[in-house]
Amino acid sequence: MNTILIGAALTLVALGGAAVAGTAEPGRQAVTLSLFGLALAVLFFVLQAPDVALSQIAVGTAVVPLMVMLAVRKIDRNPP
Amino acid sequence: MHWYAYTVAGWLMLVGSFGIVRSRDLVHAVVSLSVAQSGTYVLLLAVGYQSGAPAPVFAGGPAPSTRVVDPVVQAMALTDIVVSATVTALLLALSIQVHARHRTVDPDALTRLRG
Amino acid sequence: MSRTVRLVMFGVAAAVLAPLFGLAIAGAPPFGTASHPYRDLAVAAALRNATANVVSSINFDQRGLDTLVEETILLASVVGATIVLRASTGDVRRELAGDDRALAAVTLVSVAVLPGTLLIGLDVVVHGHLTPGGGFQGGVVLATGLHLLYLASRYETLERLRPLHWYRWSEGLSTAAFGGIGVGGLATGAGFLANVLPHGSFADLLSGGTVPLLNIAVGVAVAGGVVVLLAQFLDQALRIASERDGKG
Amino acid sequence: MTSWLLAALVLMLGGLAPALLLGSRRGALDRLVGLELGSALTVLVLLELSHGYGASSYLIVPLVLAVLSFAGTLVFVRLIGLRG
Amino acid sequence: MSRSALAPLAVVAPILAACVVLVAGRRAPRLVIDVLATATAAGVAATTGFLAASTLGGRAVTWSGGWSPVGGRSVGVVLVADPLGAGLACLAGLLTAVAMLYSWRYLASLQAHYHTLVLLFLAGLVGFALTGDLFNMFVFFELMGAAAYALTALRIEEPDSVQGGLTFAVINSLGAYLSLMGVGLIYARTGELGLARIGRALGGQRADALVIVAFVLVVTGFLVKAAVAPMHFWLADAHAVAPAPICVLMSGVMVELGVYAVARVYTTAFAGVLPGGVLRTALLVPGLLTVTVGSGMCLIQRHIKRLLAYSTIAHTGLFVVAFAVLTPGSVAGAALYVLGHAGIKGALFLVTGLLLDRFGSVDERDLFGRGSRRDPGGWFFLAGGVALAGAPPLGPGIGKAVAEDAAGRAGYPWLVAAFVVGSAVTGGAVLRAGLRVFLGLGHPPQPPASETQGSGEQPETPSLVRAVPRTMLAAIVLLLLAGALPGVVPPLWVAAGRAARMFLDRTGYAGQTLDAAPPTPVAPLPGLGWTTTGVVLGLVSVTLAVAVALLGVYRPRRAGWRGPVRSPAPVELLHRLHSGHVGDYVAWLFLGVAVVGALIAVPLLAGR
Repeated sequence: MNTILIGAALTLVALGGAAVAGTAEPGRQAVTLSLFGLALAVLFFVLQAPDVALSQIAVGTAVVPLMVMLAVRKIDRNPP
Repeated sequence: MHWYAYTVAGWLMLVGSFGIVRSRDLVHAVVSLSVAQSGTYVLLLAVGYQSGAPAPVFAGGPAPSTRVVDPVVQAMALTDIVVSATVTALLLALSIQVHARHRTVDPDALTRLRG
Repeated sequence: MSRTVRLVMFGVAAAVLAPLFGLAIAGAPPFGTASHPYRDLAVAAALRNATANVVSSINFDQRGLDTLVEETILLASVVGATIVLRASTGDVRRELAGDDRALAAVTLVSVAVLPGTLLIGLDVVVHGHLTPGGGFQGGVVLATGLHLLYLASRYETLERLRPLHWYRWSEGLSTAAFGGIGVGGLATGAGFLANVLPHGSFADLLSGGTVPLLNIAVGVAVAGGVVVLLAQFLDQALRIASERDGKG
Repeated sequence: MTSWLLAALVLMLGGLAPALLLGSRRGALDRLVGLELGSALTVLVLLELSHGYGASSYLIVPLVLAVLSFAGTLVFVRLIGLRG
Repeated sequence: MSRSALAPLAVVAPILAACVVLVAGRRAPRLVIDVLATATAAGVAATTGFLAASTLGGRAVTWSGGWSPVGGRSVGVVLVADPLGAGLACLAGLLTAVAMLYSWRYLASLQAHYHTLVLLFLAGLVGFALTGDLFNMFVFFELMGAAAYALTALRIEEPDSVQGGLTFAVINSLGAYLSLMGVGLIYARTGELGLARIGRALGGQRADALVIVAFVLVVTGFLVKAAVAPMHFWLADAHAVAPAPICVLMSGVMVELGVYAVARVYTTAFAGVLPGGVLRTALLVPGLLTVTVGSGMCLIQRHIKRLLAYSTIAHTGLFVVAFAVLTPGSVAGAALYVLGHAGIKGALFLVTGLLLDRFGSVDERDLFGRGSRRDPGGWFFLAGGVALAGAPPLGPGIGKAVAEDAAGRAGYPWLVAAFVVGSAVTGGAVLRAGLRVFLGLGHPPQPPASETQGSGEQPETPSLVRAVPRTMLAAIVLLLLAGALPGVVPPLWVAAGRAARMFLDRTGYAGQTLDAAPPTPVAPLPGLGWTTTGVVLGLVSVTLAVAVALLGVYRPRRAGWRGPVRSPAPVELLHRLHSGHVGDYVAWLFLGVAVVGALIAVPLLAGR
């Protein structure tokens, strides 16, 4: 059973990673990055690594998106 | 299943790097770099997995025994996540300054460092 | 180099590396293997030192040096971002825009959520040697909780409750405390970063020797570090404007 | 035990996958809907998995996610909204 | 306290000092901060210097956490100080102390943050040189990186500075992540992270695809750090824009640590499974390419810091070539070469920094004839150029001579040409710039359109300086002396020979690290030092360098190969390849990995 769960989570992660790298506009990319982070957390969880899943959630849900969005905002406010 | 987890790890490294190569925006490149790094977490945890074994956390979990998932790779992945977050922060800070000085974050338009 | 040449070059490299990587993983031990030699030693060592969360035991006891350096990386990044994002010549501080304010309902919910977040963060730090979590995860939760003040209210509220130099000090001091505990181990003759405190009984709050102490040190360092780090970004995005902006 | 895991699998394939799809297409606001759905579903999936694995200590993970995803949502709502 | 306490102290002392500086920085007077930082660096240098000397009789092994191995196995992280590693750590300490001396009352607007970062950088350098654990190497690598990225971009008012810092950070981080993939793969095979343990687990095995790919990935990060072509692009962009004292550290020891790490990982962990012949080819090909590209690009620069950066690339290529010969003599040569190069190159960077502080430019054309003949800096610069070319009896010269001798004995006499040409061309380029700037010889250079110029930069001091502060001058003199010294101190040659023998001794390393075995005594290498051939080849290099310089200065105005209108195709192509584009560099990085991977995998796997 767990093998199937891992397979499913791996697939989500693989697709999510491609979606993040393939999104050209950083503001949108940040949202997809958050989702990708969730998929990674689920994968870590089914791989029996709750510590790592917790780290990923701590970093990936709010802190990194906040930094990315602030950077995007700073850069967007001053168009070339 | 044997090869799938490792392949996904390699795939993430590849798509992340590919994202940087074809990036037209430094912030996008920085985020793509973090996708590439997530390949390393997946690889590490895949290496340490043991079918049917619980997590190496014994309080409120299984009875202490060595039949658990490898905790060493988890410790490495934890360190790796911290490193990734801090490096991403530094890179974003640099991107902000690149924009402040060059008025662009398009790598194709950053042409001052040549030769 | 044109875009096409670049992509072709990357493609060629990938075409060489992908099959090599494939051959390599074909020779790797099967996924889910039961053979983990380091694991066997590490779990035994964690049990000997009465640390219920083996991952914490590795992070703070067995391979504590890695974590000390990891905290140092965080310190370096925070100081680095502070330097890189400092206000430079030509920058002016500006008033916040009037629209920079959240809905009243959101503010209300946040006020309710904020104490809970901080408590959970503390719990994750303090129980790091027993349950999943630890100084790093808890520290980030604490820092995030504090930023609800900005996210759900106004930036000024956060600024008022955030004397930055306190956080900078707490980061520096607790990183130093981590190193100091390490040197303490040297002084007792047990070795650098040795777990010299009594180990306590397994799965107790006071068990694991130095592990909970180091967890708390890291928790404080991370919380302080993340607050300072985010402060640089917030300041740049909300407070600092370049004089050149107006002129384009 | 296994029924919890089965439920988690169903939720992953039937919920998380569409959320991911939603979150990787079109504009930022559309993606945000995907993220909201994804966060809520992930909390559920992690809860079910914790039950399925029979390890109460795992529950801290969905708890932290539930709290932080609120902050995460606010990040996007505020900063995407600001950009008009 | 035993000798084994010294290694962790050398790592943790700068970290603690950095925390003190950070906490006290706003209150304490600048002088206190300067003294504290300089003293800490000097203390680290003294400690590791003592370690280097005392470990000639046997390595100092420290298991962190007191996790001494039981039955040859341990869960802890090990620091293994041997003469070569501790020597490099000592070099890092010395260079940091000198850089701090030079920075006395410098970059005032940054307050103590600058000192904090430099001290953390030092901790990273020292730890990286001393650790005996693969994952710990990665962590220290990242610490060096995080500090170095920020230090490169210190002068945020400079557009080039922030861009160079960003490129540096992206390429190096990607390299580090590829290294970590390699660590994961090797952990999958062996279940070990300690270098000595991995060496034992792999010893006698067949070199299959997993081991090969793991090795290639692990060394990728280090090759990037060492700026081995085609992964070298970031270096010129970063070194050209970093403040001069930081360039001293990056050029003098950080880049060299990349080569050291490749060597360390190979000799301790992979030497038992990957045949030396295969590794030699896999390093010689990119190494020689690095020498070629580095010296070629060096010759056509007019931005003096970039010129020095490309000369560092060329020299690193020479270090790689020297190690690739894989004999004790060649390793000893590389070690001496690194010592001499660090001092001389550091002094050259600092003189260039002074030029920037005085004239607000580091452009050879801009500065033409502006340095005065009475300026000691000018003579230092010219002396540095001659020393860099390998003049006897100075430091770079002895390293070059010993390495050439070893290459000849190992059956690669043709490698001598690489050493002679590489050092002559880079030395000649430095001389050319010095002659033009300080003596005003010849006529100003005419540039092609597409290159980085280096004029109109902000000086690093608060305003343009008139009189050179004594501390800055003292730093330059110290570095020149340090660079000259290895050539004239025979005990250092003996020590280098023994250090090299220990470095290549895999069984001794594993035995001392894992079994607490008594050290195996190493005999000195016979015949290490100045030979007639070495002196003659050194003189040939210097003559060639002078010829290159004079040709550059006095070449006819129109018929030159880099005339005012158009450069010939190869030069133009070389210029265009160094595009400053992050995406290009990533593509090159992967191409480099593919090439090194193919060079190792094809001979080992094709036969099966």
